[in-house]
Amino acid sequence: MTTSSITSLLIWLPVAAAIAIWILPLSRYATGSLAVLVSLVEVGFWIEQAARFDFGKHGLQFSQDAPWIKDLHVSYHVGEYAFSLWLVGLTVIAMAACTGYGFWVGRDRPRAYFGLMLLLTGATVGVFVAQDMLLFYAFFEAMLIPLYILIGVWGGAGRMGATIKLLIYTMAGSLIMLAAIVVYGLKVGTFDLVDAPTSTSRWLFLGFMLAFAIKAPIFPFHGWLPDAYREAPPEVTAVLSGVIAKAGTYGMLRIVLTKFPEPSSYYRTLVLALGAAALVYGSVLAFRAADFRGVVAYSSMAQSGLITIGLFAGTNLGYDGAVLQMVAHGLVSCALFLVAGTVERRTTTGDFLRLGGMAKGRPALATLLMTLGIISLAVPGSAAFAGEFLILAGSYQRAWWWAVIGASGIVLAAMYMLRLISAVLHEARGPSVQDEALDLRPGELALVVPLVAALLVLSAWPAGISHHSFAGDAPVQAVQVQFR
Amino acid sequence: MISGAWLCLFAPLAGTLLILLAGNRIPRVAAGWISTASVFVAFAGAIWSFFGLRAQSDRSGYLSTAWTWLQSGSFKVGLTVLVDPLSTMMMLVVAGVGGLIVLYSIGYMDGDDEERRYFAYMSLFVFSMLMLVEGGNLLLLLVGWGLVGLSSYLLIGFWHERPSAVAAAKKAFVMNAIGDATMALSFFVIIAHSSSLEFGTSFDLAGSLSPTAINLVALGLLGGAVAKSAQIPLQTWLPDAMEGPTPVSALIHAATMVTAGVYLIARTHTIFEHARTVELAAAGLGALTLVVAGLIALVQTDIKRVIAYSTMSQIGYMFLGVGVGAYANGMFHLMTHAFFKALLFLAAGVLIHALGGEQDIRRMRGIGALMPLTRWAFLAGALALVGIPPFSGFFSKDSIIAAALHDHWYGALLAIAGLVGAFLTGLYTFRLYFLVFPGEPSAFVREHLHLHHGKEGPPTMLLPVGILALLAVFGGFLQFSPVWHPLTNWLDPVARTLTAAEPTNRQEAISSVIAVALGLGGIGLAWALYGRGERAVPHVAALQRILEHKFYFDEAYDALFYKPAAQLATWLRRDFEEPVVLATGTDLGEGALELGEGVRRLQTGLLRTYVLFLGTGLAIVGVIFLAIR
Amino acid sequence: MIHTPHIDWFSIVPILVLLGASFVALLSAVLVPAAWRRPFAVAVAAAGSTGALVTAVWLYVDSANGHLVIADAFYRDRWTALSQVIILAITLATALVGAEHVRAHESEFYALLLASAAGMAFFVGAANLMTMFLSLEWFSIALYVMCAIDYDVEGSLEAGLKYLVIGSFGSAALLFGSALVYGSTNHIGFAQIAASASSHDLLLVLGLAMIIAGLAFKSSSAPFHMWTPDVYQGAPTTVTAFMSSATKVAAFALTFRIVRTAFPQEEHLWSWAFAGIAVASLVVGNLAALVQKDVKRMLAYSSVSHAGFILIGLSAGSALGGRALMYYLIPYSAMAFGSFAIVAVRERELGTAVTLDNLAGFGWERPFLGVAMWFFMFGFAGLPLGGGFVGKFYVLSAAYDHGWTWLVIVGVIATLVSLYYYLGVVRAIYMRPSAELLVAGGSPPREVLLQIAVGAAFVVSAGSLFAVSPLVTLARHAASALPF
Amino acid sequence: MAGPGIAWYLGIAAFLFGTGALGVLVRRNPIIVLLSLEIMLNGGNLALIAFARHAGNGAGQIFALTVMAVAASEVCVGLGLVVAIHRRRLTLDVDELSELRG
Amino acid sequence: MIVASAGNVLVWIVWVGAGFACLASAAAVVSFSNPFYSALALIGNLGSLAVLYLLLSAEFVAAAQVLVYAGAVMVMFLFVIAYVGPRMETPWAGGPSWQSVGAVLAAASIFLEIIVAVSLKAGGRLAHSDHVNATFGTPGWIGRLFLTDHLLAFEITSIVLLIAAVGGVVLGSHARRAA
Repeated sequence: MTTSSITSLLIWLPVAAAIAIWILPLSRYATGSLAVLVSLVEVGFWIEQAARFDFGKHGLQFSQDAPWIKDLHVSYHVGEYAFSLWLVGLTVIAMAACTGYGFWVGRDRPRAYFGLMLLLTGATVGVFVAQDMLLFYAFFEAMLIPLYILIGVWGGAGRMGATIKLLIYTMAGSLIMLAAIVVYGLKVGTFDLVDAPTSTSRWLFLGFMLAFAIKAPIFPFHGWLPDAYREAPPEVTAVLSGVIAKAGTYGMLRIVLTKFPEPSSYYRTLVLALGAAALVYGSVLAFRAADFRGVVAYSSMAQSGLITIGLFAGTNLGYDGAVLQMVAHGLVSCALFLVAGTVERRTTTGDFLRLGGMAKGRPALATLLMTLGIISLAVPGSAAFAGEFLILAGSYQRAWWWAVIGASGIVLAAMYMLRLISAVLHEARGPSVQDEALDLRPGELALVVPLVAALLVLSAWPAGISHHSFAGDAPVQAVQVQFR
Repeated sequence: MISGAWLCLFAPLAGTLLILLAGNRIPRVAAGWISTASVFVAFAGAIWSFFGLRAQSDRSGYLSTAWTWLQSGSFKVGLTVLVDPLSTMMMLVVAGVGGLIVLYSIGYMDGDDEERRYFAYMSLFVFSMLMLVEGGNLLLLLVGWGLVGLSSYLLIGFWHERPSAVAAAKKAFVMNAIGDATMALSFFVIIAHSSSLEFGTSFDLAGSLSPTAINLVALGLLGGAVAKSAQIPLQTWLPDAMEGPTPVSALIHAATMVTAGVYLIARTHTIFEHARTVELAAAGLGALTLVVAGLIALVQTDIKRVIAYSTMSQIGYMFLGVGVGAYANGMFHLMTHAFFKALLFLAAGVLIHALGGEQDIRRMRGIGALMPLTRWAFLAGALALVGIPPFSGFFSKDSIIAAALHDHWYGALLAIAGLVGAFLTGLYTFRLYFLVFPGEPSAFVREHLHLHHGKEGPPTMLLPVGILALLAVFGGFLQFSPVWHPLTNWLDPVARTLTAAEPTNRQEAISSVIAVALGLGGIGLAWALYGRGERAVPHVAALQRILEHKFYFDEAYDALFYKPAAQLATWLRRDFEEPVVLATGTDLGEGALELGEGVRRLQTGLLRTYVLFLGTGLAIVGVIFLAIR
Repeated sequence: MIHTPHIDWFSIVPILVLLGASFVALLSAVLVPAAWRRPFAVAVAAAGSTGALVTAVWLYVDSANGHLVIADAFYRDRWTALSQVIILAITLATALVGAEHVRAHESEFYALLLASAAGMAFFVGAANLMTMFLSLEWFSIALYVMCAIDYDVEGSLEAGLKYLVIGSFGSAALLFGSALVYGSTNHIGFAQIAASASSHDLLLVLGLAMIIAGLAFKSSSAPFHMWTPDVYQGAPTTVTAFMSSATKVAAFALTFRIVRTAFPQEEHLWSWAFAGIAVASLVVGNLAALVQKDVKRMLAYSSVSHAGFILIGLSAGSALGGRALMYYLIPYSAMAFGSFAIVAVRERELGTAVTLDNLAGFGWERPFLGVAMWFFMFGFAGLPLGGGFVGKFYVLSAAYDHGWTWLVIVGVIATLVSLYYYLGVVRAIYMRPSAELLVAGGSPPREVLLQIAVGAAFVVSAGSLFAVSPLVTLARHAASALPF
Repeated sequence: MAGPGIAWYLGIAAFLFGTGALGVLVRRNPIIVLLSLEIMLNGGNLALIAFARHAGNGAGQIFALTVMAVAASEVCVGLGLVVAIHRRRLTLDVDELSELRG
Repeated sequence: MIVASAGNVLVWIVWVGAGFACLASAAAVVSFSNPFYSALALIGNLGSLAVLYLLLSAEFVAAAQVLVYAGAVMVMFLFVIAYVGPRMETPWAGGPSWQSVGAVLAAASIFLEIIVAVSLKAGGRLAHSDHVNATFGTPGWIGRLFLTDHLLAFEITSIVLLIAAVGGVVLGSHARRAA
């Protein structure tokens, strides 16, 4: 088990930068560029990691272990498995784009804003690399702190209610998880995720599962989702649905399925049913949602449901597909929300009744939105398609009806995504769309195009992730041996 | 040979990217030429691989993998192209006809302010179609399958200011998505059993699967084929798809994409042969469609829609053919149909172009006098369509009917349907012809017709029309079933015609004679009814209403699927999401706040109350302690 | 000839230093000219508490094996010393804050402050019922006066009288309880009580009940908390800051000592009693805090709920519980003190009571204090920002370790509820437009000393998240002084 | 020992404690509240002294003496407050002192 | 023997008298509407307590009781009452409120708890107290204890008193300023 501090660097560099930004009296411009620079450096570090990562090898890599709370055997233990590597990548890339977006639109109170964005980066990376339950929990909660301020200060009109809802809902889950962590950790005598043996306690399973089900979110724990996604500033929504939501599904993979095999199989049908419900329900509501963000919000709920299905199918294809889909959907929804932001900046609204006809004379916007739309509806050949295909193929091996429900999800996805595209881009010009509303500016292209490019690369080679997410690409065994 | 295939596959994609990246740095017309060039390069590649394959002794097929596209554990799918007789044939048709049509578009789309986008989409479509036919495994086939659906969506909705166009595009995509879904499901069955989607392994697997499983697989594939090829019950999107520019209709909705279903069945015939009932069901659907579409075509007044319905009906023939197992005949008809149907569309396009976008046949009367070339070209196409010897349709269509005959009563039924279809074809085709071309030019025509520098159209349009006309006339001689049949031999290694579908020469002869006779009868009736141009539609009130409503398919689907779904969505939003899911948290919060108010009311501010609490607490603790000890 | 007992002067040096300083401060009222009075008194107080702090640390180092001193009336051990260190640090901070916030009777104020600190420092080391009772009165009486000292503050006198009456009632109960215990065992020394107690003796049990009630009053745990909101609100904010942190430390430190040392046989009684009181405090404190508008009052209720948390650890009664208790007190008192100090600043800016409404925009006007407040609030709420998180984790662990999973659940739910009002403060200082209210007196005063104090609190509460193990080691050594 | 046993004295002590508590609980005049507190403390004192007699060691009596001093100090501060309140507003009624509430 | 029994009877009589006075005066304190009378009643209460202390052979405490309480403290009370003026207040005015009912219940239950504890115990160790020698409770003995076993308590008491004095001054000066 190679020990290396690069993982810690990924976590703490942005935090340090955030503190620096808060302390130093930098100008607006300097602040923004520093933040963007740091987030790009993060991407650089990650690329370095990905290059050095040994996908054949079992067990943790780039790990680091130091005692934190000795007498309760809690430690600062971080490290990466292949699938965490991909999620970390998703995080740093998405955060870079979103920080850049904040810089581009020139958020007021820049020092506070960028500091929080960097803090969010660090915390989110921490979630994906933490290998100690309490540390995981700490980062899991720490994500909420900057989110709360970011939404509450820079959000829309209804931000107050939205933030409270977001925090109360997610904390409700994660505090139950804290109780579960305390019980589990003290029972087995360690809080280390690598060392901790599996448990057969169904209560603990539910404790953990609830937290992740709310975070993902899957039906019916999504009460916080519509408001938060609608009221948050677009780049924060992008992070929220692109990255933060993945923390929930990641948790299912890293903790629930790994540490609670017996309860997982006991509750499998229930969870699969909830996932399927989320998929269908989310898609149906997305089809009726009245505005841009509403559609994408509910669609990400549907996607979370799909990923959950893939994970709990408990088959090789399901696991691989789930990881692939986490990354693919992360990128696509992040980019979609950023585009939503650009649209809202031009029209001051996301309401379909007031939008339309934006394709005329705005080729860049049209092309990007179209591309993202068709990728997110999983047109065959796209990365999202690859992910969904694997997930559904895997779930078919569990039981045929899951695959059928999932397939119906594909059709629904086509319906709501096309509705979104045509409502924004096509038909007559909407009342809020001015003729002089510009096409995407170079700055905006510089933010969205890389994400799209990443998606296209992924579409050209989904095996890059699906085949490199678990040591030896044998997920089921990997989970059985708890990735050791 | 393999390199030819790769070249063929990626040249159009390169064209797309080139146009996309160049953006408005290049003049519009340049985009058209780039696209045309890319497709013709693809055609060259197709020819290259064709001759390459011909040179081989073993033609059972050659795979070449660029890289592993998708892999999970033992399940592994490569980005693979397959070069075998079937794919090369399709490559030739797609790239060839495609090239001509793209070339034609340069003239047709001239002046549209989004030409670049148009040609980018066209190249993208050709790429997708080639991916479909060259894909070396089922998953890549599905990828191509989806991508053609996508580009069809993009091109139908090309004029996106038109709500009708956008709606049609969405309809087309969603209906195809249903097909994609069923195909995906059938693939899941295969994966579950063999954890592979290679053609070879899958086909070997077919034999070992349980009847249910194999039937399910075949059904899934059939679903895809039906959706893509606009066969009943998933046919309703095709007529609406005519909202797209005419060349698009010619390329996608006549020559290539819509016939993909036929290709699919031919490609996966092994599976279908193990699920014979499903295969025959396909034939049945084809028969049904060809009759129904023929009937509907009788009352259409939009020139493109008439042709569109005839397309449906012709694809019905192809399904019939491949359904009964006459794969070669099916493919043969696919090819000839690509020629003459593209020709018809392009000719119609010339008219529409000349009339400034007018598509109503009732106003075009007598245009033939002013546009002789187009008239002759259209006539050639029409005769080929009806299947009058020696035009190409005759050779391909009649062999299908004949092939059907063999399969006792069911076959007979199919054959009869085919013959009825032949009659209808004659009727509606020449209804169209007689209504549009002969006679004195109508006032409308004289008023709106504006010729292109005195000619009927720019050379970029006329040239393809001419070439296709020749192909439509002579293309059929490629194969004359009883006498010589190179195509059948060529396809033999991959899609051997079932013995059940090999008609005797007598059957061939009889069916041909009857079919031709019926076709001529149809033409005659058309002349009798419409020759003098007094009326445009038959007035048999009841029949007419049903036909004009296309047998109420749209209405039925609207009532059965769309409305309930929309209702469900609205209901969920209004009666579940908002009052239950979204409200729960808030309600709990308010409950807590009310409790808080209660506690707050205890805090009276009165000293005595506080002391009372203190004393009470003391008393209670004391009592409990004394009680428990 | 009378043989006076041997006196270990060193063991009471901190107290003597404080008393000396107190006298000097008092004398300054008459000897120092009015102009110099404030700086002089502040200097004396700072010097005195610093000196005492140093000696207390020294005592901690030097008292590895605890023992009784001065005729067995006082414990010289690490439990005493650590509690003293915390109390004295708070005293020092109070002195700094007071420098800018005490408006009348500076000399007397500091004299009383130091005197009460001395009383607490003695209280935590008290070794028999009499010294316990006397030192309790010692610092209580000083506090009564301090509450009422600033007669300009609205309701200050009312607070004083309420505190006095209820306090005297409580100490009367404590007295009677002591009498009963004395009567049942013939001894007043803690150790001797344990030694000679005939277990399950009625008088002893009833006495224990009364003692618990008296002490629970001091630590303001429900239902003995009723005075807390009124007094905290009415008293000068500086005093409130001191009370809310120091008094709790003293009360809990002694409570744990007495139940462990004098009543080990009755553990089955007091652990249940503390559990019950804890639940009551959590319920009452959190629910009442939800609906408060006045920030001081809200914080008062929050301190009630935190008393509940600390009692969870206390009810475990184990060594782990002792550690949890001591650890919890460190970040808690830092956060409590800091938040009240910040409220004091706002109070002075506005010249009126601080409510959630007139707190609006504070965060942007005073960036440092805003960040600190944000930090304290999230720390209170138990988010992993500051040691409050680890503290909660510790007490919950202790409860589970004691076999009380239900108590873990209660604590978790209470935390969830508490989230609402803590977030409310953050919302007020950052997310509300501050346009409508003009800050009294133009640019806010700089208040260097206060900012230093708040900064120190900030550092402590933040540092205690990272430096858990060292602090826990301190706490462990402290707890090892008690019999388990 | 002569006379009634300790229990009887304790009975009186308990009564004093209870009565004092009652006084604090029902009276509104702060001065009388303070008086009642004195009664409670005296109840404690009596109990201490009785136990001291019973145990035969001096701790109880010492305790009682110190309690007297403490009681005196409480009274001193209490009466100081009363005077201050009286000077600021005339009504001497603890029920009037309810600005801080809720 | 007879003397002893006579002394015993005498003790009983004194005890009954003092005890009754004690209870009565305590009840009076909390029930008089005039604080002035309450204060006087408290003096009586303290006096009777002093007698009980004597019976419990705590001479010094008894003396201190009279001096400190009945002397100093009560004088303070009377001064303040005279200063703020006796303000009438009828304790049970307005019939039983939930407040007063609760008050009675709480006080009574506390009282009963103690009684129960004591009486159940009385059968046991409380029954017979061991004999004490003559010096028990004498001033000298007390003083010795204060300087030896309870030195610290002694010191603290002085500190408490001092703080109280300071407090009194501070609060008093309120009044001065307010005036």
